[in-house]
Amino acid sequence: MINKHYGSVASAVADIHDGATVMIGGFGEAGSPIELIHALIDHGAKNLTVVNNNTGSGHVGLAALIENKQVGKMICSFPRTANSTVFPDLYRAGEIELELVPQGTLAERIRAGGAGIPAFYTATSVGTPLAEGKEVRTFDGRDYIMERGLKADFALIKCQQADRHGNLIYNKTARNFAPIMAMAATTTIVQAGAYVEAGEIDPEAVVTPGIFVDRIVTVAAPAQESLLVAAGRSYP
Amino acid sequence: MINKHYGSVASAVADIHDGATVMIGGFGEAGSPIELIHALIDHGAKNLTVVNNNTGSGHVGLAALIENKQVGKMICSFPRTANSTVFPDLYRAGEIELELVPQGTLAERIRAGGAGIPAFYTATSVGTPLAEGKEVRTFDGRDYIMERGLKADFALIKCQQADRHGNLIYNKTARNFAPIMAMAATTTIVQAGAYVEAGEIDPEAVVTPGIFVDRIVTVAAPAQESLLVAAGRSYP
Amino acid sequence: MSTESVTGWNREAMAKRAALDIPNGAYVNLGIGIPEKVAQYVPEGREVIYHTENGLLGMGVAPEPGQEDPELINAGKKPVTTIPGAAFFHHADSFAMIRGQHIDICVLGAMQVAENGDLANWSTGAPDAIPAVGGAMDLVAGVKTIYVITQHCTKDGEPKLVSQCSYPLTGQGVVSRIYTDLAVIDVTAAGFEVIELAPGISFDYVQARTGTRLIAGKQLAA
Amino acid sequence: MSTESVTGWNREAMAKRAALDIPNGAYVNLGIGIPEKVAQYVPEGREVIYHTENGLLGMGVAPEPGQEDPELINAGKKPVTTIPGAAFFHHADSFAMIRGQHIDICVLGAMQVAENGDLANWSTGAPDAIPAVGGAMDLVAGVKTIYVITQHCTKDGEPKLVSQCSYPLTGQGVVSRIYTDLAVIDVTAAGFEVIELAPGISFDYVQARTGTRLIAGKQLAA
Repeated sequence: MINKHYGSVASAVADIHDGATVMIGGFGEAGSPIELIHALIDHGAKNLTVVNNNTGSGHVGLAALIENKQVGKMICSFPRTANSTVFPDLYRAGEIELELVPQGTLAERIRAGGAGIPAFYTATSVGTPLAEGKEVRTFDGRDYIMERGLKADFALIKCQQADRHGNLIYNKTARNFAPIMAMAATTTIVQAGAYVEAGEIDPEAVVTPGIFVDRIVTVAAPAQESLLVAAGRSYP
Repeated sequence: MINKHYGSVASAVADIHDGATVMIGGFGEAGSPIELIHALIDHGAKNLTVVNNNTGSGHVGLAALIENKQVGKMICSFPRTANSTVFPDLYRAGEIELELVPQGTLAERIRAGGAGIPAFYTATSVGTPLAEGKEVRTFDGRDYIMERGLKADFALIKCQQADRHGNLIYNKTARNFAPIMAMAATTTIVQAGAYVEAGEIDPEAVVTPGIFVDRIVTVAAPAQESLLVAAGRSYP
Repeated sequence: MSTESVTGWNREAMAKRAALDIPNGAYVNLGIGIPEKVAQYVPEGREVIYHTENGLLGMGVAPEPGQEDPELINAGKKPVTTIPGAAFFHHADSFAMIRGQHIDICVLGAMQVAENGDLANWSTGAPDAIPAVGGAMDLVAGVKTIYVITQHCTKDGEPKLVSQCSYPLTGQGVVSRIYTDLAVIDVTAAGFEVIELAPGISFDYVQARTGTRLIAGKQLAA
Repeated sequence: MSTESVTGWNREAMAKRAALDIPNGAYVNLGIGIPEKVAQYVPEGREVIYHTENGLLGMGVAPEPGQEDPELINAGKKPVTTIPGAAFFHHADSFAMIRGQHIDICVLGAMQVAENGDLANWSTGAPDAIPAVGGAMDLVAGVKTIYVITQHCTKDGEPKLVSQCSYPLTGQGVVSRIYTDLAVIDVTAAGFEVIELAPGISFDYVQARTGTRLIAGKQLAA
């Protein structure tokens, strides 16, 4: 029998090692696997390279992971938020590295990593500072730059419902980076709002097929990041 | 009001021009838009470059289009079938060109064409005759070849249900190439088993978002290719 | 160079003017700020589908207070709604729509636009700034038509329409048309061409507030 | 070189032997022919998920006669069924699973296998043949572990296990293990290593029917 279900967020993240590359789903708070991130804070792995579109809000979730000095490098498209100075402060102090990637290039690099594509060409960022040092090549009269696929040791993502085989469906715009991160990571760890038997998700409506999912933890009532931030909460 | 609905397959394909590149959905008969193909035979456009995984069966559908001498070049992965000599005969006679592409490379080239990626690298076919003449490049110690994105002037595809905005859902393995061909074509023409008002397809379960769809024709009871072939039918 | 006595278009009027150029059936991505306002002014009878790069086509208006869903947001991370016929998808598919030239129109803000269509709207290049680009570079490289809505000058009165951008670029030669508080200006092979002036605004007034030579469009003579 | 008096494993036994090497929870793609038979012999208690490259994970057994659905087929274009927990997806996603090394095991047929793991199974290179490759090159380049099931020799008695393939390659250095009617053979850095012999088959018998030197595995001594 296939059993990908873990009893706790702690056990699901227990082997994330120092120096690991960790993709974390979510666009802002939508889709952010906050319970898995907090488990990673408890676990304490250090010098992580974290891939996320942003750098978190307030002092919970991803911002708390950064504040806890567990992240050596962020790969993201938009490290500024209206309500967090955690990343900016560390960045200005030279205590965290930043690889800034245009959002669509970030998404495509992750998808390429998951699809076995080591590199591809894109017109995005040609002629801008973000293209500096990158190979430029002309196809059919237009300039493109080469970008590399991006893989990770682990992905932490959140979904609406998971079945026993690891098939996932999401909720609205909380889907965002999760399906491609699940593809790009060696070990994909999912916090699911509900866990059901195989066959309860319509095969036509599966968004992430179970082949991309390694571990599932049920988190039936996940915290809402913006409420924690509004309440001035911090983690741990 | 957005209205992508056409009254007939004939009107939907009427502007396909001689020399056009036409992607045709389907893997064998599953997903083959046979009514649209037959309309294209009636229409008569010549010297087409056709992209499909195969070359059709019997003397109907894609095989009939080829037999009718409308196809100058096939781009496909598997031009042999157990029950058709149409393509082999023309190919041996030097009357049709073949670009043979591994199936996954074909799929990825189509997806790249639709996603604005002019070229990418893949390990598929390295060291084989299909890599001859292609750029080889080493990433992280492994050899890859460069493959180009593939676009089309038109895509002809079949779906289960389309809504007024052009959102599509498919039936089982009839999905195959249709979603990526819809992305890669300038004009995507769909034969839909059912046409419904916007809102009747669950936004979480849409497979092809309407942005990729230009024309919809309702074909409520499409012919089944294998039955036509078994009955010895030919078109026109 | 005082602008006190001459107001030109306000933010609403700028959005309203841009909205006239959104055709029926267009797939449109609207940037944060004034561009967001365009949606509410699209003329009646036109059905426009809004894309937000975080994975939604068919974005609707802002929800009623109390109806917000933290998992239904736009690229600016504000709560939104969906229209009938909406579709959700993941980020790679969303940017395939952008990069693959499937989005018809994107309306964005700007820090500077050059007469060759270069756009700078993501960074001042200040050494202590936290660089953040989001999807801006993808949008300008991939969307078929890029419109800019911006105040004609900065708060300090510096022209934003210039001969060459001094800020780091977002994209090269990407802007088609600019809607400012003073005028509507096309980017042409010959340079900036003023095709419409705000009420009470003269061509010379606009020229005086622009960092490069303007061309008077034929339309202005009418 | 008559084989009349010595039969080795038949097609069912070859599939059965290969099935022993499919672990619980594996994601597996089975080629057309004998490889397809592997599914029915996976030992009880193991749950295996079958992938077919035309867009399905969770492929089940062949349907009952009369229950065939022309839109539910496998890569060989034969009718199949789905198991609970199946998922459909498009071709690019399907080959992302393959190319991205998400499929654990692929079992394929072969025309030739070389001692360095090169595989030829798509073309004889005959000038009048219609070339057709399908997904074979993608599978061997992308799947983590490639197993081959094949008769040890061709119908004409020519060895299929060779020092170097004379047919056009499907992939370089891709095969891990070969199940023939005579033996189970691993591809190692040192060459072909026989790890198991069919009942009544001697190492020398296999060697005599192989186009390159075989290594006798430790297991044979037991």
